[in-house]
Amino acid sequence: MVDTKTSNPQKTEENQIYPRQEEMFLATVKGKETVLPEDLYVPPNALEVLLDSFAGPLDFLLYLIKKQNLDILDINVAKITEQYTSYIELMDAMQVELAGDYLVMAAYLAELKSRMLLPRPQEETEEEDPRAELIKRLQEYQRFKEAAERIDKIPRLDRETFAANAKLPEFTTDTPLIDIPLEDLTFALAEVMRRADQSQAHLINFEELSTRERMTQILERMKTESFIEFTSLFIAKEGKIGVVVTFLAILELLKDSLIEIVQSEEFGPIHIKGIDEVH
Amino acid sequence: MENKLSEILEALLLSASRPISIDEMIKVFEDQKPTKEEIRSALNQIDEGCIERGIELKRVASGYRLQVKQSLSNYVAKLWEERPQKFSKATLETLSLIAYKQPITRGEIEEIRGVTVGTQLMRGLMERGWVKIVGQRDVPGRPSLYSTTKEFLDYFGLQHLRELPELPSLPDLDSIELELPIEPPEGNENPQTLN
Amino acid sequence: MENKLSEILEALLLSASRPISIDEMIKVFEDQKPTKEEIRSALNQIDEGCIERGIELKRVASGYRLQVKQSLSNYVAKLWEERPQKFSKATLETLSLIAYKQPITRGEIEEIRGVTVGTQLMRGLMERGWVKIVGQRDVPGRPSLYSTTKEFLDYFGLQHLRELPELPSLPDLDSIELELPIEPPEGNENPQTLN
Repeated sequence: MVDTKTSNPQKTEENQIYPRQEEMFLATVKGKETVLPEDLYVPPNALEVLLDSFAGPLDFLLYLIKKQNLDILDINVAKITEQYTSYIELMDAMQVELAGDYLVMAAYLAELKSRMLLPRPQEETEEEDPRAELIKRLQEYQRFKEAAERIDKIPRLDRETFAANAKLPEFTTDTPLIDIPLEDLTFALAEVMRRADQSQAHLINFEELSTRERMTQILERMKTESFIEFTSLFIAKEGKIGVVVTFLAILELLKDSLIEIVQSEEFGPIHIKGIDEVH
Repeated sequence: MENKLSEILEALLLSASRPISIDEMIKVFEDQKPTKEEIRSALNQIDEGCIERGIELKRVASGYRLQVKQSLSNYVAKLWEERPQKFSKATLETLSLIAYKQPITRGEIEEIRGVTVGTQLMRGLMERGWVKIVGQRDVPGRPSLYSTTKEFLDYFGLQHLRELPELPSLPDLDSIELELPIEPPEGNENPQTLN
Repeated sequence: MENKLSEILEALLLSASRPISIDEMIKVFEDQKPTKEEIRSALNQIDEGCIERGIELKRVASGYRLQVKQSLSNYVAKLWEERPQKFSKATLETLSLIAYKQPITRGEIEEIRGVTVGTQLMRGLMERGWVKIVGQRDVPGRPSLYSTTKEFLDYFGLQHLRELPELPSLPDLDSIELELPIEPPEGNENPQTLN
């Protein structure tokens, strides 16, 4: 599970049912030290990767149960609830943005715990074990968690299985092609960018397309000529703008380490060449 | 016929970049269409010819494909330019729920997973062509029902859903049933008809 | 060696969608690297084996590739005609990213789109003649760089990439434009013939 990302000595803990963990200094939040609750076995560095490493609150609960070396059937709701909530609180203190699902689960566990504490008529104890629902949920989830792991192991295309394809022969078809209006292409990109923007992960610079086009042309030329004289890339009739575009394209390719600029002697001609010619 | 049937079929298989069915193979011939049996025997011939070659004929859900022999895939992987993207736990769990419990609604997936299933995730699965909407459940809101597609099986090199790894059974179900009252969750208990 | 050299080479040739050089073939072996002569002789073997097959080995500038025999092109064309020419949203989005951001790697496309881009999709665009590989990025894995082709421009009735419609206003566009060093004014009387 998260084992690869955490470095705590979990192995020694695994055999104990209630290992005690030293209180650990974690971070200074709002001027006061945050410490990991004593019986919370989650290694502190796992905190940061929580949202990535667990598929959700059920996954996380299963982790807590496994850490206690318990069977799902024997879970101690009170204990689990405490651990779960202290964890949630810690995340809150560290200002880690928690998915709402984790909070929903916290509320559910708290309710369960309180139901457990209510006195129940003795003869019906078994019948009304409030844990039943939680256990069922955990078990059902675990089945599919395992199924997902098994599916992940099936050899799949482009990972273990590679489809065989040959280059197509030349041919023409008389099937009319479906028309794509040019705007669709732009809308498609706008849509991608809008989504990318929402996930606030990427900022794309839209350089002048002519620069991009020129980059492509230079790369193409380098497929046949691996060594091109710098000045030959500039075309006089393109004028100043052409020179600038070409120059920008060269800089861009250089930045992307797609070309190298070499000069064999001082004041000698400048050449551009591919980084690694495959021939 | 000038060209041997097996040659033509090999050419088709290697130019399609997707699995092709016997029906599709037959459609390619204008006159003198080969029979299914002839196609099958030519495919057998290709298959046998593969023993000494780097590829093998594989039958998957939507037809046949030629693929690199499993034993050679590590050589090929080295040539492969980019590591294939790993699927997140969320994607895999959602995919397996749809695979084993299809048709299933997003709400049902969320209930079992205990998390909201993002629109982006479902969109991604549908875009890849692995999941499709097959109808609406007749309950308020008429939520869409999702199923896996043939392309999903193709991708994992399977012919049928029943070739999927066995779904782990509920552990100790009997003993719990004795102890705890079981409330059947809506329509989840009935055995899945996996095609 | 467990696997015959010719088997491995055939697997390499049929799994890459571009020609492969002898150097690249050698790189795939970890230890016991074959010599160039051994590779050449194995390639010869493949070539001879092709007589009875639907493909042939071709040597081109950047290496070797296996291609469907020209004599079988009618059949392949038929298969092509049967294939529904559909353009999914995924295809359009990928194509537009290549058009506006070329040269770009598949990984970069995936990163921006947030979903994986299937090999089939990329091959489809290349087979269609709209997209081509123009080089490899010099990072681990040497991912291919994709660009659009002249056919792509022709199809959309464009002469130059810069004639592509301007992107609908994006929140960041304004600030980005400020960073651009030089913006060649449109309709300049000194038209750039960037071809």
